[in-house]
Amino acid sequence: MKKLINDPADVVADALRGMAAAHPRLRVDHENRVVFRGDAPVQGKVGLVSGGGSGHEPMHGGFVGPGMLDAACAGEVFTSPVPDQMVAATQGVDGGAGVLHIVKNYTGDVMNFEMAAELVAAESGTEVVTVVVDDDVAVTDSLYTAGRRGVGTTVLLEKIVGAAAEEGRPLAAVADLARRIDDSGRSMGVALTSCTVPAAGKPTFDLPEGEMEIGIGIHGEPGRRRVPLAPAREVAQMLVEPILADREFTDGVICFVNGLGGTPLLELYVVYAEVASILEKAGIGIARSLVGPYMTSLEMAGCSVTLLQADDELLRLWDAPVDTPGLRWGA
Amino acid sequence: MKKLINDPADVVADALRGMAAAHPRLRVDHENRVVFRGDAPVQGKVGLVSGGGSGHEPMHGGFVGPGMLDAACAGEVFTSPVPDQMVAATQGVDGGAGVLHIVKNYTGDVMNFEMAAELVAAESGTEVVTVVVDDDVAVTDSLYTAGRRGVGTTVLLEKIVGAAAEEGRPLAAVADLARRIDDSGRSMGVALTSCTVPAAGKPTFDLPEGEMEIGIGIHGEPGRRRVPLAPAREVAQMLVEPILADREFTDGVICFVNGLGGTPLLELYVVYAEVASILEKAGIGIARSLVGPYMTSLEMAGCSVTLLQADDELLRLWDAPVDTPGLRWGA
Amino acid sequence: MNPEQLTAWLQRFAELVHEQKDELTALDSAIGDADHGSNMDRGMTAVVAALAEAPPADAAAVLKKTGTTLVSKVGGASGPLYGTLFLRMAGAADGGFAPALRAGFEGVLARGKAEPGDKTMVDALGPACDVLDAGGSLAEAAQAAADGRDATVPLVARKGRASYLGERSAGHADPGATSTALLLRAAAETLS
Amino acid sequence: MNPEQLTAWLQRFAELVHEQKDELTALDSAIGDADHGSNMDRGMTAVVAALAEAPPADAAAVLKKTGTTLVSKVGGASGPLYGTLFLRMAGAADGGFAPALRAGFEGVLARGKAEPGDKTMVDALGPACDVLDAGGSLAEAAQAAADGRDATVPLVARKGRASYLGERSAGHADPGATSTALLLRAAAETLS
Ligand SMILES: Nc1ncnc2c1ncn2[C@@H]1O[C@H](COP(=O)(O)OP(=O)(O)O)[C@@H](O)[C@H]1O
Ligand SMILES: Nc1ncnc2c1ncn2[C@@H]1O[C@H](COP(=O)(O)OP(=O)(O)O)[C@@H](O)[C@H]1O
Ligand SMILES: [Mg+2]
Ligand SMILES: [Mg+2]
Ligand SMILES: [Mg+2]
Ligand SMILES: [Mg+2]
Repeated sequence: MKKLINDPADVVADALRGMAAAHPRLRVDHENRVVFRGDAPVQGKVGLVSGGGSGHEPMHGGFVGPGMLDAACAGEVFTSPVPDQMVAATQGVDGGAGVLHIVKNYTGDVMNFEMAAELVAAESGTEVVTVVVDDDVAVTDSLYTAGRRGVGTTVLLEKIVGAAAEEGRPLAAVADLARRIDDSGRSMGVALTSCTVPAAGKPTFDLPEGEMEIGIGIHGEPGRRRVPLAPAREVAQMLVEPILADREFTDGVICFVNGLGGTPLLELYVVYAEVASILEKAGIGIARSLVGPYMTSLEMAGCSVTLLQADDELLRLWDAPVDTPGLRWGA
Repeated sequence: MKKLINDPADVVADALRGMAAAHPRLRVDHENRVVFRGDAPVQGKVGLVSGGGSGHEPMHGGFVGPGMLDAACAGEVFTSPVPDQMVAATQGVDGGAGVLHIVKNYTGDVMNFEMAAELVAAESGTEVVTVVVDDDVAVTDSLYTAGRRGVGTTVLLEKIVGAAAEEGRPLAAVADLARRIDDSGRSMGVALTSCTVPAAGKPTFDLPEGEMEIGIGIHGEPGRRRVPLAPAREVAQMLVEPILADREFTDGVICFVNGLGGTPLLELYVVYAEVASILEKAGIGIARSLVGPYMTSLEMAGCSVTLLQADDELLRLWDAPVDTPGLRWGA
Repeated sequence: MNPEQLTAWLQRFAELVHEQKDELTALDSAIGDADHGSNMDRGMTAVVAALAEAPPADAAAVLKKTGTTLVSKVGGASGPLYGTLFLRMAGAADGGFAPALRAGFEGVLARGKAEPGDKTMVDALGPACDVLDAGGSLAEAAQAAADGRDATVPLVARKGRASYLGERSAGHADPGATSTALLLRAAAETLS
Repeated sequence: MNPEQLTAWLQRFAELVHEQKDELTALDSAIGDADHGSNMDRGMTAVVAALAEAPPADAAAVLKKTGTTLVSKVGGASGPLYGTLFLRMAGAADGGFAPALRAGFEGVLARGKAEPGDKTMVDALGPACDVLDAGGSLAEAAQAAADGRDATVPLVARKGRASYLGERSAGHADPGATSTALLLRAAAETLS
């Protein structure tokens, strides 16, 4: 294992020290491993809390700031944070207008956020609404699974819902918007190499030269199927096709080509070009795009494609100012 | 070789198609492989042109836009662009106030930009001034080398000089500022793995498990020495020490921890934490910071540290709005 | 059940988890995300430390401290599930080990909504409870848990992270069922 | 020198470069950035195509087209250097091959500012020019270039990318000297 870390057991704590040092406008609660907006709680604004296992940076801690999240809980690598963290985050961002929990659909995340919500309900008057993101079309049959995983749409959702909360919308409206976005987004990923969890010390899976894993998640969990390595043109097709088969998309989508950590931006643009040309042929115009490593899986090589059906409202909120370490414009 | 590409020979052209599709406010000259600001040439503004081999994205094409570069020439992977491209870029950004060429100090880049400047001088009245960036302290003795390589300071320089040009400063002043920044910045890098040049098809060098290469460049060219893998704390020391030995730094630096492509952001923050604590002990306050993969070496795992001695003027220009795919704030 | 016995049980479980940490993680690498070993090890190390720091006065307090520590230290799926197991056991501690474990098991079912055969820790815990309820020994319960773990090998996962693999999840033991088998083995070694 | 002969020379050089592409890149991997083979192959493929598309009428035009094509297609260090070599040869084409090559060599020195012994293409080109100037044959010049290439092995690079390695650059042949040896070998095979 080759990593720029100290002790594998300290990697999350060490990285949070780095975040605190690099971003003075954030406030890091090291005890609870929560990254807060420096000015949290913002009075009268719905507080947005997310979180999950570490190893996906910049998600979620890098998406904390005006126009996006109010707080993010950092779990161990690929391990959902614990309820105590979520309670601390929720209490720390409660500006009187309630708190939205944005939870990616993984059993651990769902259960821990559930317990946190129970604890908050028992202890305080803070109103909490939970929205679960489940946009991964690689998981076909949700009857026999824990449901679809939450992947790329999460990033777009946190940005758009963040703008809506910033506008002062009430909790119910913010939660409705979040559900609508989850409903409108679909993703699919591919891995060319495995990642290595620091505490495990070796690659999670073995992916021989010449093979790739289609339908990969963001935790090194195996995907839908293993196929021979193919040109970017065909890979793009393998990712976009199941997305388009799963939901109808019309003109005006947000197209997000996400790097999983080990794939250079050069290649992400190659993939983006192929995705854009597939969409063009399908008559689906791209209204906005995002290309880069925003929801990573440690050093895994690969990418995911997310399409989000947008409309004027979503685009306006997408374009609204955001000021976080990972996503920033208009501010 | 595992890459999300089509034909290795097409990777640069394909990626430029992706950039053009993803960033409608840029204009890409596919024939000449030049990325332009959509509104170039900006009348009365000094035009800033840079460029270099591809494989370092977002540098340089991702740094084109208001507040930074006016045009960037994309060479083949790790190969300097050719004079024709630089001539096209120079002519395309000439708004009547002259053009600055920002050249990283590599023999190929220097010679090609030199030939381009000769061609421009022969063909047109455009005034061109060239500034060479050479900030890599890994290269110790410049008497017996091609001089120090241009690395991390380039990113900071392009941002700061971009802001100065945007203010309407004349060519001579912009060039002076650029030289002052080159003089004030120092960098040092480390690689944990090699990169693989697409056309070569295999890793440039062999770096066994348990070893790292200190003083690496950004092209997979070997570094200063090979040493056993060490904790981030010690790696940070190995990078910062030669920087501090090479130039005096006082309070108020810009501290840039750059990812070389294959190292996750999580680890970059771990390194940043260590760098910050070394600087704190040395009494060198950090005024601004940048953490992320901004000047990459394909999928190489590793990082570089750059310190730039700032002052009020540099910080004001650093904070000024910038609106590019790779670096964006205030806009 | 006295607090010292329970503490010995948990210490032994912690030991076994620590010893088998890499194996648990390897199982989780095959059908999950390669963290079950470190999750359980982190949690049980914290449990042992918490129990040593302020030894609880009664059995219920030992179980409660164990449950809350796991909930606050583990995360992932196993944190809430094992945490709930011990918290529910604490609530039913008065009736002895078998009913307490049954109550814990019901807590796991309520929290995780898995059914037997879904290839989860339920498949090791359920058979162990059945043996104990039928008057079997802890050694027999431990064997039932181990058999339950082995029986997960051919199953296709329908809950948790392994369910994303569909058919590809067959052929590997479930990591949570494997750690649960260790829990019962520790019980047989310390509580008999 | 007639244009057909020169074209044959350049075709043969292109062939050799194409055959040895991986070897040139491997040398550049050891002490550089792993692109010399693809750089030269891209450039010479373009040269052959350009000469075929519109065969130039005289020797100077062949050399000029070769130089401008290399300058616009190669990039890196070898683009300007090989480009300058042929452009300067074009300017001195009237005097025959040996003086033209000498002029090209001087162009390379002026452009790259390397000195003999700096472990560059200069170390292959210089000895070849010396042999020709002394009245030696092309075969002898090719041998001198090959010897010059071999002599770069123990040298410590002082110019170009390899210079960053310092002492570690010793023990490998210089890629540019190696491609230059091929250039002279092609000359011996086609121009004698
Ligand atoms: N819904 C569920 N009900 C019961 N057990 C479950 C459920 N989901 C997961 N598990 C158990 O949790 C184990 C995985 O735990 P762990 O790896 O620590 O968490 P995570 O899956 O979040 O990474 C699985 O092997 C399985 O036994
Ligand atoms: N200053 C110089 N003078 C002469 N030849 C040089 C000089 N710098 C580099 N070279 C030659 O160029 C070769 C490298 O070419 P290439 O790999 O194509 O370009 P780059 O070094 O830009 O990647 C070296 O092996 C060397 O022979
Ligand atoms: Mg996990
Ligand atoms: Mg090169
Ligand atoms: Mg797991
Ligand atoms: Mg080279």
